Amino acid sequence: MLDKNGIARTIARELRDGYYVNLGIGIPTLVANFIPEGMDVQLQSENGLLGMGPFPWEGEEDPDLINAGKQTITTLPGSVFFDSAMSFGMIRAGKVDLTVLGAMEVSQNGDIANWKIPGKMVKGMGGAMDLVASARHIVVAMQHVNKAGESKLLPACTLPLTGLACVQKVVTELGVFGFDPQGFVLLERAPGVGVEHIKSHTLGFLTAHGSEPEITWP
Amino acid sequence: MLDKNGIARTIARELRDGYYVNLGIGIPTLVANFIPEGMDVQLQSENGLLGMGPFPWEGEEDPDLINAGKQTITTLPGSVFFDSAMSFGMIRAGKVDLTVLGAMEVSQNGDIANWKIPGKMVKGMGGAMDLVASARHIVVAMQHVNKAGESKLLPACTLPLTGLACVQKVVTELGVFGFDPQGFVLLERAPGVGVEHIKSHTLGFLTAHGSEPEITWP
Amino acid sequence: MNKVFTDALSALHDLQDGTTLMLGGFGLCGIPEHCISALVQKGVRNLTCISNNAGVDDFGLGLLLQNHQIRKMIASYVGENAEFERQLLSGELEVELIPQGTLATRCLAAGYGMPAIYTPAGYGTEVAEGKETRVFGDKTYLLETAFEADYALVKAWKGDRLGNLVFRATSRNFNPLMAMAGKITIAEVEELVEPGDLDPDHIHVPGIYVHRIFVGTNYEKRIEQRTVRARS
Amino acid sequence: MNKVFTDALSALHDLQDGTTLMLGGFGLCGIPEHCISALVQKGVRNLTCISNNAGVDDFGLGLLLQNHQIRKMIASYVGENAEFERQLLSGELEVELIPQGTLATRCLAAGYGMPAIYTPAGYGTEVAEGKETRVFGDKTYLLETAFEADYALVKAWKGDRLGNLVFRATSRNFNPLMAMAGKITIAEVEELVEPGDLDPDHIHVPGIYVHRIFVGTNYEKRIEQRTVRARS
Repeated sequence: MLDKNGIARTIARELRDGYYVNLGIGIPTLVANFIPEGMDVQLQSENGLLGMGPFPWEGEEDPDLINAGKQTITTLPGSVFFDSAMSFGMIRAGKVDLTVLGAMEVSQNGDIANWKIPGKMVKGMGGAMDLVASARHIVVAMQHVNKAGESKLLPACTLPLTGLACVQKVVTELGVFGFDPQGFVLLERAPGVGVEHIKSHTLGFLTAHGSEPEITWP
Repeated sequence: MLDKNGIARTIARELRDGYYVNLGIGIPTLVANFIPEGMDVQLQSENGLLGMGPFPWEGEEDPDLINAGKQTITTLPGSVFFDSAMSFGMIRAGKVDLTVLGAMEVSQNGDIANWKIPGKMVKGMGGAMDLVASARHIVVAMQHVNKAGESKLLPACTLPLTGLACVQKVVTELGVFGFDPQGFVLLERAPGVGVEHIKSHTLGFLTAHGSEPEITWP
Repeated sequence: MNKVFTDALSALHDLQDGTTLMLGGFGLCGIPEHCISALVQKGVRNLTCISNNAGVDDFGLGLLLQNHQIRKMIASYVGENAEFERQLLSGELEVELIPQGTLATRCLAAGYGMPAIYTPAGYGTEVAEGKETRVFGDKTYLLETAFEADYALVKAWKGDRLGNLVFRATSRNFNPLMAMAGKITIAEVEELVEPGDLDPDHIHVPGIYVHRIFVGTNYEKRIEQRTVRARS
Repeated sequence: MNKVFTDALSALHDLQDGTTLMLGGFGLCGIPEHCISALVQKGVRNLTCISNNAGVDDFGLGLLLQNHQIRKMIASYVGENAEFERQLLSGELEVELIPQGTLATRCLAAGYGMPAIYTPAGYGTEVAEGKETRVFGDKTYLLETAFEADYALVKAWKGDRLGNLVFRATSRNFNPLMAMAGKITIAEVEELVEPGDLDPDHIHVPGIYVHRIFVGTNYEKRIEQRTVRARS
């Protein structure tokens, strides 16, 4: 089983030198902590910043400098500010190499639902619909099951969609999942997690042979 | 009869304090010389400058600083540079209050032709089609007749069009012309020019009573 | 040409009930604090507000909500705002949620005189309901129209009396886009400088887009999520 | 991530015959002089060039024309260029003339991931022939598609090794738009600085759009129309 940091660390293996990456709120944010030493990865924050730095030192918070999660942050040498049209312009033009975001549900054809639960107060989709419609490589970081213990990897999403057939990879506490024309494909198992456990917690069609390797990190 | 400066001076009466103005090449450029003292008029050059200043002093030419006519120019306090998309963005959005440009032909419904003569080398429309399609107030500065002595104010343009039904006013050496549903309307005569002379040089339908005042300048 | 007003109230003097407004800012970052205060003070009602967010209960657009001055919100994320939720559930407030990039690009379209744009955001979701779709290449796009707003209220860092504006850090966000999109654009700035003081290469919004400008004082600039690294 | 190349030839190493190129500049102002020289030196042929102008006989794109390297020009104004005229009349050269704002906006569309835009420019003229029209409000617009270009060759004033670019005065023109539009964008700069040297509030093109960068030396920056006020 992976903890949140394990999920983030697993996703960090997708990073490549020179990548521009957009990390969503929650587990995706943790991916920044696992950027390999010496690898040049630029973080894009869709409110208008490329080259996001760490949180400021206490007392050095700048109210004019926040990320898309509205957290106070810092810049790095080479950072750039821009307006929201350019920010989503570069996203729509496919210039962001990797987008990592959370989800409530993912379907076996790669649909994602992560913005609205009918009957609950809707806060809005923010930039999620733009990101999933446009990013070149979309990885979902989420728990495998919801609080009721039900699989979040489904034959079809039951919640209102955020985007269609856009997710390329899902990383949960149980493993790493890709897609083929039939549905989910187990790529790697979390350390100590057996294929039967994964199958029994996955409602969507899952190809899994049992021979999938355990996740390792460099 | 007006000379080129007289035409420019006549058009300069259209200027109002706070106007943003785009002046085409040729006679329109001369309008800048007749901006009334104390009136704040900003000149837009569609290659990416708002607040165009005069030509540089000899020896102070900057190759990075030209106008849409490719002439070396200067800036003024408060000038702004921008890219070509923003330049035509502000034009298309109707932010330019007045556009003055030359023409080969104007038709009685306000069509303009000023970019192409079939059989001759075509240089291109540059920004003219964008300007005439979008400017809020378009004034044409031109000679009343062509080199063959034929009227350039026509029932319909014979040359390929630059824009449809867009001209609001025409100023020639003979007078100032507006438009009504029938066609051209003589608004003012050039000093010393009789209405019969104007009528005989105008091929498009022209409403002219003879009582139109002579042009005066403030 | 005098675009300079003494304060927010005078700059907003002709703003009436029922107006459609754009308000810059992302969260509480770069919001036109003084324009919002003036709207509260004027008590104009039945406003349609286009803004990425809706403020918090006691700051930003939350102040207008508390005062029941907003009829409709067009936003991408309305966040934590109890009064907002109450008014929405009671039917007092109409809300249209749209993708953030769509919001930004519909502003850009207005400022650049483009009547509509195509974006893939929201295709296949309920956002696409009733909207025209079109395939370009191997992708389906939604047709989204340019915003029409009577007023745009924006906050810049510096401006000059010709209306040229410069923004600072991520407080830029929607501000330049809305400044370009408003029929009447009112900019509040932290510092009003003389024409020529701003570098002409580095002005974010040319004055041609800005109709009124005033200096705001004592900006509160409230921080929504103060995240820090503790000093060791 | 190393985007820095030693010179134009190495930056253009993989550019092949038959490529579609965008080239920044307005007239001779802000043209990528060194990239053009490298194209001449490489001798690549059958190029499609998207550029507002076509240079003059012995400078700018005129150098490629003289060398018969251009198959097709997409431009708004081709100006004074005798060789251009000769090749056009002889049928060696294909030319597509489009309105300048349409040219700029089709670049913007590419850089912003918008497959097409609507513009009123050219409606009712021969530019509109074969193009889809659509009425929005009381105005008719043409649908114009985003450009697709294999390479964009641009000239900036300063840049850093992350590819961030800053332009100077009216040499900005089409350069930032094309930089954003190219599948592979190559920027030549007068000065290469370290990341952090450029003010993050005032970068015109973020490095995410720029793939290769090199320093050009001894810029000629030829002036097309030297207009001056005589000193009295």
